[in-house]
Amino acid sequence: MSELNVVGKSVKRYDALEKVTGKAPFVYDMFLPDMLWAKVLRSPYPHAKIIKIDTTEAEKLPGVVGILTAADLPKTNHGAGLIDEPTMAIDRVRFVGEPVVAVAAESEDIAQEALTLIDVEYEELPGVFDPEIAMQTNPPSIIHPDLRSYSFSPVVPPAFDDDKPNVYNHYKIRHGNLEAGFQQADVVIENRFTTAMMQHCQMEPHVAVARAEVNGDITVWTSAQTIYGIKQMLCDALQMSSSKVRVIVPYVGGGYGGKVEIKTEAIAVGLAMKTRRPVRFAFTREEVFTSASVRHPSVIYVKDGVKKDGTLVAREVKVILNGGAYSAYGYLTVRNASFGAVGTYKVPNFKLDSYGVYTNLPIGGAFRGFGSNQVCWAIECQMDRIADHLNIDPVELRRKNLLSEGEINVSGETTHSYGTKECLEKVVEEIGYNQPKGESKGPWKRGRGIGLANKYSIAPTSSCAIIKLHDDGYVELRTSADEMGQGSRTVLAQIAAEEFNVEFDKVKVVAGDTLITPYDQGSISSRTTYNTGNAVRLACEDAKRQLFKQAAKKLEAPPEKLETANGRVFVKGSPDRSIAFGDLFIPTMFASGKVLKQGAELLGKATWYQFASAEDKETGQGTRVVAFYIHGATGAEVEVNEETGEVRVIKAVSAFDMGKAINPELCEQQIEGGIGMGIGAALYEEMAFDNGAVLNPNFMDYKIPTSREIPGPSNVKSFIVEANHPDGPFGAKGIGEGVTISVGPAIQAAINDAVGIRLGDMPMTRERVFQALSRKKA
Amino acid sequence: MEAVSSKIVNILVNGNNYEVTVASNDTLLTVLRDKLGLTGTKFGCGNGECGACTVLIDGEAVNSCLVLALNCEGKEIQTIEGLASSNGDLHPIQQAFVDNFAIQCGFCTPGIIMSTKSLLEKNQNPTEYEIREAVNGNICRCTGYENIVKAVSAAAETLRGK
Amino acid sequence: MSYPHVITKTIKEFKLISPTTIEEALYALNEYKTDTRIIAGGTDLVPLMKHRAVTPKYVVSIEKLKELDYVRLVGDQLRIGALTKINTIKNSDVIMKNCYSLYEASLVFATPQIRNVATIGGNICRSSPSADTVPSLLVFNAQVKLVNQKGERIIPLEQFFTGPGLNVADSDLLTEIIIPIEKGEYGTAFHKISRNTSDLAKVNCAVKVSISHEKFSDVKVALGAVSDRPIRAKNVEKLLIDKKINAENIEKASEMVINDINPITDVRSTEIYRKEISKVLVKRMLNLAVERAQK
Amino acid sequence: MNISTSFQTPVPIQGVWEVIFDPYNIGKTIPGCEEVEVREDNTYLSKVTVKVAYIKAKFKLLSKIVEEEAPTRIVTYTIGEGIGLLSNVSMTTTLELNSLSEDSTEVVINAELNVTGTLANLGARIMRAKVEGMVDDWRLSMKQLIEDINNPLKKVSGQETIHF
Amino acid sequence: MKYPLKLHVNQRTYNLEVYPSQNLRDVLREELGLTGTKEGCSTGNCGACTVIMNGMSVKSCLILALQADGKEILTVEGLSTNGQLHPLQESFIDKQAVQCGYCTPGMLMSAKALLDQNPNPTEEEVRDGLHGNICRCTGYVKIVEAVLDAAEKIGQ
Amino acid sequence: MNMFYYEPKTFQEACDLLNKYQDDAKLIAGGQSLMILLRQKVVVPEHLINLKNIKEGAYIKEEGGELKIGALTTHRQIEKSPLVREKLPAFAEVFSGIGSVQVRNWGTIGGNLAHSDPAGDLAPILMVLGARVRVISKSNSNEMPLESFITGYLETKLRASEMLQEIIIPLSKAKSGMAYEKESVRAGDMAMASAAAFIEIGSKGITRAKVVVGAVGEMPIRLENLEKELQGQGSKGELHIDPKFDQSIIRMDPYVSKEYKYEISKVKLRNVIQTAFERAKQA
Repeated sequence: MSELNVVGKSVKRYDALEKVTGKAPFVYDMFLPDMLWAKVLRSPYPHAKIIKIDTTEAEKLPGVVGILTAADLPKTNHGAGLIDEPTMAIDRVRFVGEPVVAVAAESEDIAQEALTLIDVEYEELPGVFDPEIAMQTNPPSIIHPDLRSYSFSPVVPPAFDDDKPNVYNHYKIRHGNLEAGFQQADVVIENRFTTAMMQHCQMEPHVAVARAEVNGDITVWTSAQTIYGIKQMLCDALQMSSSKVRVIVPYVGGGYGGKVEIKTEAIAVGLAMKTRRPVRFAFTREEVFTSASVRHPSVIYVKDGVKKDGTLVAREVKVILNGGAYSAYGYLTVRNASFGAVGTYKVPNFKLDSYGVYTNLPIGGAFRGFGSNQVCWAIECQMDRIADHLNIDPVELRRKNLLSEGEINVSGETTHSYGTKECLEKVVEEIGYNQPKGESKGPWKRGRGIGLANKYSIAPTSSCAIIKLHDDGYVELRTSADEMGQGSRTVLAQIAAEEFNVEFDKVKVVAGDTLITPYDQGSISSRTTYNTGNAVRLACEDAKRQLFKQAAKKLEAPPEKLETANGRVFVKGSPDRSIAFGDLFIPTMFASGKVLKQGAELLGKATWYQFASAEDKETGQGTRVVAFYIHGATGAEVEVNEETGEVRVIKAVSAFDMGKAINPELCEQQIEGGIGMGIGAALYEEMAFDNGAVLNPNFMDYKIPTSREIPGPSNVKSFIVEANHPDGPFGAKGIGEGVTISVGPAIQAAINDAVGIRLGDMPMTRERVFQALSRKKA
Repeated sequence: MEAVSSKIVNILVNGNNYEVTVASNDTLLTVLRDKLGLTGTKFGCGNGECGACTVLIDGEAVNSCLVLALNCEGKEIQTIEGLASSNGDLHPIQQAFVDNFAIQCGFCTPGIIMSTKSLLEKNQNPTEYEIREAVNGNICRCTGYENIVKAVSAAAETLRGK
Repeated sequence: MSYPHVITKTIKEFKLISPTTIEEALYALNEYKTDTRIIAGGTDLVPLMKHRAVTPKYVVSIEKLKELDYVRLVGDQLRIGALTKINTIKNSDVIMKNCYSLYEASLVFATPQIRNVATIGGNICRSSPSADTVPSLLVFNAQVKLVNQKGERIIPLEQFFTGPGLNVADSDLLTEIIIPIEKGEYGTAFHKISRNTSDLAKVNCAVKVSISHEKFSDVKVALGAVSDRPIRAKNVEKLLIDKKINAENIEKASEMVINDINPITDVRSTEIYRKEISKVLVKRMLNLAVERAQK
Repeated sequence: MNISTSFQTPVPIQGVWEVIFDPYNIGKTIPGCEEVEVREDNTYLSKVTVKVAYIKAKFKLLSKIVEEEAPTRIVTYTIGEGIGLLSNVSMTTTLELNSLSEDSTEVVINAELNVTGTLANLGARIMRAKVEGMVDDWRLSMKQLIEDINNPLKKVSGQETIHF
Repeated sequence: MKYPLKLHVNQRTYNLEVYPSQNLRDVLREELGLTGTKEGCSTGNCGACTVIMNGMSVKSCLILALQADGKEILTVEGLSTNGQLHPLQESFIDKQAVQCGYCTPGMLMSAKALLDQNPNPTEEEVRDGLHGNICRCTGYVKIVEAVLDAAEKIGQ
Repeated sequence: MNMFYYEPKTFQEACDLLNKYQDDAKLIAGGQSLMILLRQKVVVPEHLINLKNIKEGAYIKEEGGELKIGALTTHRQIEKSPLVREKLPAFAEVFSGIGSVQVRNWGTIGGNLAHSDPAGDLAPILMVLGARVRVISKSNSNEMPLESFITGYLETKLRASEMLQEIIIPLSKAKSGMAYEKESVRAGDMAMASAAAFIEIGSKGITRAKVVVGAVGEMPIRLENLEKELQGQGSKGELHIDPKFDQSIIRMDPYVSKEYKYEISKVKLRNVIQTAFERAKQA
């Protein structure tokens, strides 16, 4: 590849100036003229029938303009793959926090007061919260009695289990011969692992502002990360024709997977249509916890057969994801979480069953890592236990069992762009794995540990991009890849700049408006750089093709001999033979005397489609099941207080292979952010429940790490391993989700190194550490 | 007798009761637009010359830019936003303006429609002269008024038929 | 009073007093004597305040004094409350019957929106030389009632004006316009020359003639926008009284209006045009009034 | 949340049963209970003000006796919503009576209480610690009432105790 | 019942009338349109609404608007002057300390208050000084770097 | 509901208002706890009295061997006060663990104590220091030990017409040491358990010990048995600390078990006693 000018450079973020000056547009900051404020009355019960809804008193309250219930909406459900979720509860509520009645009023206060005047009569049904109880043949409650009548996506059809009425999807992988594998094994080790429910806690709560246009069209501004996905769900939920709905997403104050579903949009739109006035529906922080999606809590059983030398010969995994009341993106998580057990290790005989189980809890959805966090937690913890058992160094055990480039993994895919080994070695070195440990002070004991991670990216999937050339040499990129902090606008602009050989600041990005910007599946699954990046490259090529056709005549050289730089078309190798873009397609400018007879606008368009192979339903085998895998490793050094169980992270090092780093500093941002969120998941974050009601729906009691809990810059190191992917733009893959996954296992290993306890439940709260220490003492 | 520089004023706009803090120097127009966000009513000249800010106070068309908001306590005000019914159906006057191509840039339209409404409430069968006289206080720069007059007649006819 | 060149959209802050009775209003006017304006409909005052042509500290709003909104016949007098809206005048049969030229003035008074708000009292107190209601009132010998805390006085309207925007009211409230009802054969007419109907007058003129035995038994001519205040054309009147009604006399008398007026050149018209058109206007109005009287 | 407590009282089991089977009596003992209205058999409405320092929350509650086995067991299911406050409660209370001897009884209280809405959102930490204290108060006042009703002679004119 | 409130925000004076129950954050955002100050939690935990009042960093969601009467308030909109970015803003850009950007204004205000009091902080002091502000994207690493960088720049 | 708002400039004015409106009034100082309740409409006072403008209410001074702190003094003022740092360094140290800088900048000591959250950091420390509070009303002014001022969960002895004016901390003349520790998930969080100890030593070891355990019961609780056990200990430099206490005072916590709360309290108690003792020796 020839030398790159913009790609691979850490240009400053496209959006930083707007963001440090407080001028960046966020929907939470939007207040439209004549706007109404929406509030929602939510179910106080985890599971109940709705007997009667009486809104008459609320309607009488001055300032109340519109009230919306399921009766006002089409009786249709929506969903990510399994169409099971109503916009508002119809005749039954399935979790505490499910929307039941929405009010639009002149002020937030009035709307709030109106809620207290609404009378809803319920008949409580038994609630089910534990997924292992819920997935029994005779559970205390069947949460979706009509499950089998729901429609679903034909792309990945669900598999139901006849004897498990609350299982909404069951994914299977079968590879080799498990029985034979276990027979070969010298040792069989089985363990149970769990992870807790987490909330994304985007700093910007979910919000939508909807305006019903007089012609019946709908405009919705929303803080979402899948602009077209949201549009689709809205159309499904409200039975609207897709051209009638315009979705606009300015900047998103954090996504992490939590803004892919219509949590606010449909209700805002419903109220706007009813009142004919703009409606703002903004979640309070409490609502984010009770009613937005969450990371599935999980119970995972891993049973491994290993040789004495540590070689894995058989692995059986059972993943139980607590999906909450509706399947949402959890429908896909059930399948894709499985890949956490696929992407890192070589296992000749493999069996996996993954279950999505309905319970009466908040909805399990997409969350940075999409199931891989849970499964990799279990796999990595299990690897450490095998190492303990065989008395092999955990790093050595991993080295022995890693996949390698070109090898077939348990899904039947060929391994590509596999940087795990390099990442592992880098981390081993940088964390000082083999160095003597720091001194312990009083009850504080030090330890180090390492965890690996892999994260697949979704396929099939597609992205489109449009390039418009400006007569002054600027390149305009139109994309619907949502900017939620991951830097998509910057990275995509870098790709366009590289393609046209212009400076980075000569690229303008137009993003996030379904009337203007072309289809994109969204900022999910660490897919944007790879997929939208590819689309941008193709669109640039399309624009250049047209440009060169025009220029060929003027420069008297064949199109294939042309190249662009700094807003001009050059004949390759002849710096003196060039023409400015503006001279090729300037639109009519009377004053300048340039009047073009044709081709006043130059638009390049392209669609990138990432294909997926057919997949066997019973064995999960296919030749291209995912777009790509990200691999990496994290090393952690911790201090554990033997008296109280408190764990402090002293140092964290992560190395990840993201293919080509289009913008290395932005990749570092993702790694560091992943470490931060990973530490939260590992040590602090857990939604607590009582009878289905969240006990800690606020930042006081739900503990997100602050700058004091994450080590400072001198103790956090990120390393980029460029294992280029043959299909990626400039070899790039993705990075967003990977790092969070390996942090928990690394800390777990470090705790063991410090005080000799193995924990299997995340988060590793101080009470859990304390209990394990007590057990060890006893 | 207290001299006040601001006061909370209750006004009924399009059937909704608003309690707004109004300064002595606020006109009804600024209150409607800036405080209530009802920007359908337009600012054209600020001097009562163009009629773009026409609203109905207790049924009478007035230039809202000339009315002190403090004097509107208890008044019933209708603006263009209140014309279409809550299910989105256009008022016959609005429909007539659409049907008769009486709209071009659209900036004077709300004011003219409000003047029309005031006229047709009192006079169900206006002559062309009466129509011209009724919209005399509204300046339109695009249409040359012809289609507006037609639209008003058509609206009158529809309303009479009702 | 001309508008300064700095045009703002906002009014300078002031304090508003909103009396609900005449007593309260008079009390307020007495209390806040300086830097105070009275606002009725406000169609003149609001733009003046916006343009900072006037920047009162206090404004007394008499909008709530509903008792001043009436048109009634009392004995041989027509009485109009100061807060009567121009639109009310336009729709009043009593006024049409007893003060036709005032009715005619209301037809061309600004725009419908303004007529719905503007009051006759406000139009008089604004004391604009071009006020459209005033010439008619002058030819009818109207009087105005001025009230203050000490008492009330009734003065001829003619004596009310003292200059452009100026009048004799001090902390007085103009409450009523009293128009003696004319009996016998008389005719009256009003017309204004302006760019379009809703505009301010270049010249406006009202005439009232009484006829007896084919002679002018009484003539009253009043004009606006041709002097520093609305004026009576007494030279014209003098020349016609007791004269025979014929074209020649009317022609001759109309020419005399030159001696009554003292027009200026401004944005709306020129001195010369105003002089010339005044003659024409007076003549036409005389003819029209005569015609009406003879009917 | 689940709260369990118990007390012993020198009253025969039948005497205890008669007291606690009467909703009026139970209502009287609940801290903050302002009124009790028996609607129909086994169902009663009550209004309770929960007061934690300057935080006051008013609830209207509908209780239903869902299980009774005289004289040993009574299960009440209560649902309620805040008045002017977006909060709901639901509670299943089980009272079990064990006869310890002819004239003494143990009362075991087991309550499964769920609170949602604003009050809960404020932080479970606030709620829990207080609820436990309130149940304690309830236990004491119930014991007091049982004993007062069963030994009416102990009390005259409200305050003074006559010792035999 | 509304009460008069005089706020000096970013060197401009605003005369307002507000209800006693309104907090400073909502008044800044909804009445003055200064939406650079963010709403993140309303319980004083996330710090997105941090502003500087009379030189002190405070959480504007936890202050009655009326308590700010007559006080000098600096929000992120007032941080740059005459189009010239504040060194902290420059450093946040240069050190790539911005991701989704929603916590950024509050973070900047906390950082400014910190540097005003302690112009030469250590890494630990920065981590300590910013712990009232939650960031969910960055892991704080680049934020701390940016603040240290700005301190150096200001010191020069 | 209509809410009326007042800004008294003096304690007297504030007391007059309280006297007038009694239970219908609510005082707000820093409001760092109250604002949340107001927003949630859990507290809806008819009369809201802002104390922030009482300039005479914020001070730190030494008077007659005692440290006097005005109720409206902010955490930050105390934290940064040279006087406090000199006289009670261990007290000044505690503040960095209270909330965040932003909260300390606006929150007041009086507000913190009057709010009486059992997990609060200040009450345990002030209790072991033997602090008193001055409670005033329109016509009265009383002092009482902080220990008896706090009566329960968010509850104090304050009557509707009363307010806190001053916190008085006696300064020990003996060789003494004080320590406070809390266990919280993150720095600055509310404690899940906390402990404070104050120890005076003489030639025959500990002459006076005050020990408080916080955040486990309905209020911080003095452990007098433990104090007695400590009496006379340490003359040879070693302490035998058995920090057990009546577990029935421990209240439910949604996030950690009572057992853990108990165990952790014991660790904290042992730590603070030891630290206070060391400090006393070095004093």
